[in-house]
Amino acid sequence: MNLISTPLLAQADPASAGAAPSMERVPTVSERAAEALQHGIWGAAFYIVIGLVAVLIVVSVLGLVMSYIERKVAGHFQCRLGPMRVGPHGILQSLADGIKLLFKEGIEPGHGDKVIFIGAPIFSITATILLLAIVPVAPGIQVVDMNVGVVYIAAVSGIGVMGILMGGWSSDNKWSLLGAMRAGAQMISYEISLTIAILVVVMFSGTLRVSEIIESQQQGWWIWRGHGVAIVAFCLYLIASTAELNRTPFDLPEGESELTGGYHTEYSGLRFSFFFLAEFANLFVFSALATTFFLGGWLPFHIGDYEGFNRVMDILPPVISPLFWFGIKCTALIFLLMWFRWTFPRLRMDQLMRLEWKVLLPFGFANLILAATVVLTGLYFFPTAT
Amino acid sequence: MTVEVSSLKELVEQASGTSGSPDTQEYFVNMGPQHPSTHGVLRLVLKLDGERVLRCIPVLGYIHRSIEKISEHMNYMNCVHLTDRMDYLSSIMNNWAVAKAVEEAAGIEVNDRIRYIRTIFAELERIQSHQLWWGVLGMDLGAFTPFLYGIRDREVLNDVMEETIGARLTMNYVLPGGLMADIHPNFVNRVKEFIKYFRPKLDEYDDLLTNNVIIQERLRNVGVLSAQTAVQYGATGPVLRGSGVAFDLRKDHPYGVYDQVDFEVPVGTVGDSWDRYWVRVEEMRQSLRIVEQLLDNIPPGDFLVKKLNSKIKLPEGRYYSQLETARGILGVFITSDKKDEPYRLHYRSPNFNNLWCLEPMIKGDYIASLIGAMSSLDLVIPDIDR
Amino acid sequence: MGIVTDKLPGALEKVPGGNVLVTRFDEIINWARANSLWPLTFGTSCCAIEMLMATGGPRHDMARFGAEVARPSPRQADLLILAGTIVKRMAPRLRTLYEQMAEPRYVIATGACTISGGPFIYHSYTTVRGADEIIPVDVYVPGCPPRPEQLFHGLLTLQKMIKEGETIREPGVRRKPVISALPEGVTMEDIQGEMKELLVKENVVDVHQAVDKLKWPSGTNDGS
Amino acid sequence: MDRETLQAAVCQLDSSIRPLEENADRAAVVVEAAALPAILRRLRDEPEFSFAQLLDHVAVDWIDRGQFELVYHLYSFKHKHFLFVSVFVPREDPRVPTVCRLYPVAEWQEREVYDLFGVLYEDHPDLRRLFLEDDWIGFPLRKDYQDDFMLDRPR
Repeated sequence: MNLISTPLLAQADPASAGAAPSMERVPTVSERAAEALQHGIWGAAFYIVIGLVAVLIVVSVLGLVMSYIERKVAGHFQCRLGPMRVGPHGILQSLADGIKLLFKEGIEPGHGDKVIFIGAPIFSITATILLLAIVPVAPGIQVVDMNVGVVYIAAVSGIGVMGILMGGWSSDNKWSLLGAMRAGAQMISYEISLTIAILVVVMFSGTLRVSEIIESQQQGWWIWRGHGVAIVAFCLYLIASTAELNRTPFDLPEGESELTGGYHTEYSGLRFSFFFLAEFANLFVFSALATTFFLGGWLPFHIGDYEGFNRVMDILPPVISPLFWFGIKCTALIFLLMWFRWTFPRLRMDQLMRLEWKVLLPFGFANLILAATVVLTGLYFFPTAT
Repeated sequence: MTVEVSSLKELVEQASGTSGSPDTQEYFVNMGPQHPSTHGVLRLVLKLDGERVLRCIPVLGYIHRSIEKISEHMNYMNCVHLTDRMDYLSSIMNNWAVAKAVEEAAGIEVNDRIRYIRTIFAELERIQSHQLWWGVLGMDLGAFTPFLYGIRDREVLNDVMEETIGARLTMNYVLPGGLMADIHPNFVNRVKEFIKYFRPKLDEYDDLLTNNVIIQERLRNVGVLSAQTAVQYGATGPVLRGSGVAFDLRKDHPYGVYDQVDFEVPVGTVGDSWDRYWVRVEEMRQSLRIVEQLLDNIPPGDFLVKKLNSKIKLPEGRYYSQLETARGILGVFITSDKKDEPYRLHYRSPNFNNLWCLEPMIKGDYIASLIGAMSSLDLVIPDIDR
Repeated sequence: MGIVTDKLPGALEKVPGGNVLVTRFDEIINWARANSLWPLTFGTSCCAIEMLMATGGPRHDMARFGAEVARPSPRQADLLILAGTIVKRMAPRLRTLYEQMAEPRYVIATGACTISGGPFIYHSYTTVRGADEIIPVDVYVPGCPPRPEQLFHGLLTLQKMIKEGETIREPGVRRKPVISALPEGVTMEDIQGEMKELLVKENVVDVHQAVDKLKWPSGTNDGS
Repeated sequence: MDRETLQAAVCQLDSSIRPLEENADRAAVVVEAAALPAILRRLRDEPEFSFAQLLDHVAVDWIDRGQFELVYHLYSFKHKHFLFVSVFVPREDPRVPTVCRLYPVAEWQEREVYDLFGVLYEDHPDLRRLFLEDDWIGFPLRKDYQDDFMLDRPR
């Protein structure tokens, strides 16, 4: 029966799981920690600290770099220059913003719920950090690589909305509350589309582990190997992730012109910067995940068995190659999301809901069924090349 | 018969007593005086049910500078400069309105050159005002880039006007009896250059906003104002024309040299925000047409026909003159008692009357629609409050 | 009110007892604060067009100074650019807005109205004569309305003030408010004297003389 | 219809309407306060006039005569003509029936006049101050308004 040849069932066989990737598997930070734990607690602690510090550094650096890029990109979209004065071409601008926010007074609203108010930004940034842990940058440069990675992503990304809801609720401000309620409705709705879009790739690759999803794209990225199905899924993913990120055209929770500041109206100083950081780090995370699922993660551009072409693509040394390919794909996606932001106006709440429940969701399900058909019949490009 | 005088507090308390269904709570929200999309310091007290606007009570006076009282202690020449600060986006037209009233009262006949130049500047300023409105509308609907495009083109026009007038915003160019200064020798050529520059830009505007699906979704069938309501609520200018009433002082009671030029008055059909948007964008094209026709035919002559005298006295009586600014009819009501200061000077400001269309337009609609509808009214708050 | 042309009055006071490390630290914080002035979107009238819209526009581009992140919420704003007349009814709201802003907060008063009441001083029953009657003002930018360049001068003056003024250990210790954008060598007395002279002059102008004076030096003036 | 004909035609409408004696640059008539709504209704509804829009409502404080003059400025889209309708009310007890049932915009125009002149509009649905705070004392555009805050221009 030809069903055996599909990756979905092939994955069920534990023996073939490890054999499939051509490259040798590099252990992630958490795996190293687990290995070190057998020899003593200090080795494990060392790796845990490395992982934590790395994630924290990555979050703060991402916040700085992304906000700088965003302001520069916005500037050039709008026929102006953007930050210019702080450092050459203003590269220290976000550093100055960061230090300023760090030393700015943090105000707590008098009648608000203080505990929740303080907790909300922490929730928000925690969700981002947890998500960052699973982002595969290059073989081994990944904090955790769990076997249920995709489920983990779907679960953890829901925490972010919790932070926003808490922030809006505890601010004792009607605009904040409106923003938070909008955020809740919007993010929970769009999470469905997001997950459905990812499920298409899970079906194709037959695994929930993100590193294996990348390995399954050795023959070519899913976005073009999966015919139109993957492209539709990719578009769904982009739209849904823009909504998840609360960026224009889905920036209703913040909606400056409507709700002054939305859920973070009452936040100042460091707490506001947490929301700010989470937003920009999330931008990276969602682009990185799109890269992972649809664009082959750290893998170079390969076409099936065309050895010559593939070798040209592999020309970079193996240490730089994954970082280069991951970086370039991720940057392109981030730029695309910024392009959206500086072009589109905002949707209205009812239009937003209509788009999700009446357009994206039916499309997503239809696409999912189509994807299942494609997988079962092995219609996609190079189905048996692995 | 006793007359009851109420206060805002009583009104709100009265209204909050009546609640709808038992499981929802209606609440009041202050929008403004400091709110990014009230274009200044308009305050709207909104009664909301969720996101639906049940009542919208505009509260004015946050920029009531008592211009009418000050004018009673000023001579007619000085009154002109205060009008710059009312509707600062159509300052030349405001100047002209006062100048026209004084000229008609004092029996001063201005020459053709003055009339031509006044008309050209009024039309240029109409374009300028609409450019800013276009950008701000985009910003209110969540697209930030149109705002900067609008400002960019506004600056180009500003340069042209600044060369002659010397000011960027409060022009104070038109005086009773003529103009402040003659046009710059370069003026004609630079305006021609501007027209050549701006025509393609108008198409770019269409690409960016007019043809955008989201903008159309946000504006169509939102804030519908029937022709009857518009007339009853005293709307004039593009608001009235958007509702399908082809009333334009430039056509119906021509002043300046509008009777010698060929132009069309764009009129909407439905009366929704989209029609008002379209009317204004089309007005920019018509203004370009008017300027083009006049530019080559400016007759020679003096730019002042009457001695500038701050002690100018008007004969006793009531004088009313009105003209079409970028927002509607500006009326100037002068009551003179043979002194050099007006006994009473009243401005019929277009925004004041247009504002009241807001509540019938958006009752029962979403907050987001309120923002769009308010933006399509193109309010300038200092003109409302005076 | 001191008059500042280019250099601010007085040198930077070294805080007694502060060692090099702490002073350096202060400098870094002040550098950050000076370079990250997020304005509040607050404009009451005409000046708002010039101060918040034209300065943010492509021609002038406030973003170059890192000041384009206009926050609609006062909690996140550092800089209150007062653009436009403040009237009695707005005054308590302005005070509230100022108090809602998180420390450190700075205020630039732009335009004649916010400095003194401008053209609305006399016979007005509502106009507040100067925003500094309500909130402390750091920098005054005169003009009606000031040009965007003038605002930038004010902004740079404020940056200078921040870099040399208040420290994290002594919050609230600031320089005296300054008037920005006066050319070098011109004092307030000169301007007042000149204005008096102008006011004393007869208010009647001979039209033919005026026309001759206002004619453009070259060109035919017939518009063709 | 030119100015004089219009003025004469409006005066024929009712015996209580008479032309304005002072100089005005368009057709102007004076009516009694009590008869105002009825006359405005006829002016609005009769096809001969069809003054559909109330452009403006102005009050003038004639302190020497002890009167407020309330000017209603009407416009007809159909015939494209303007009309001033003036009502004189005593300064001590300024009362006039509201016309906001006829012209909804009058609701706010009348509030403005109430705010600045203290003219009371009978049967007005929502008579509040418009520009000034609810607890403001006095009516600032009256000629005899005094205020500690106001400054006189130095001469």
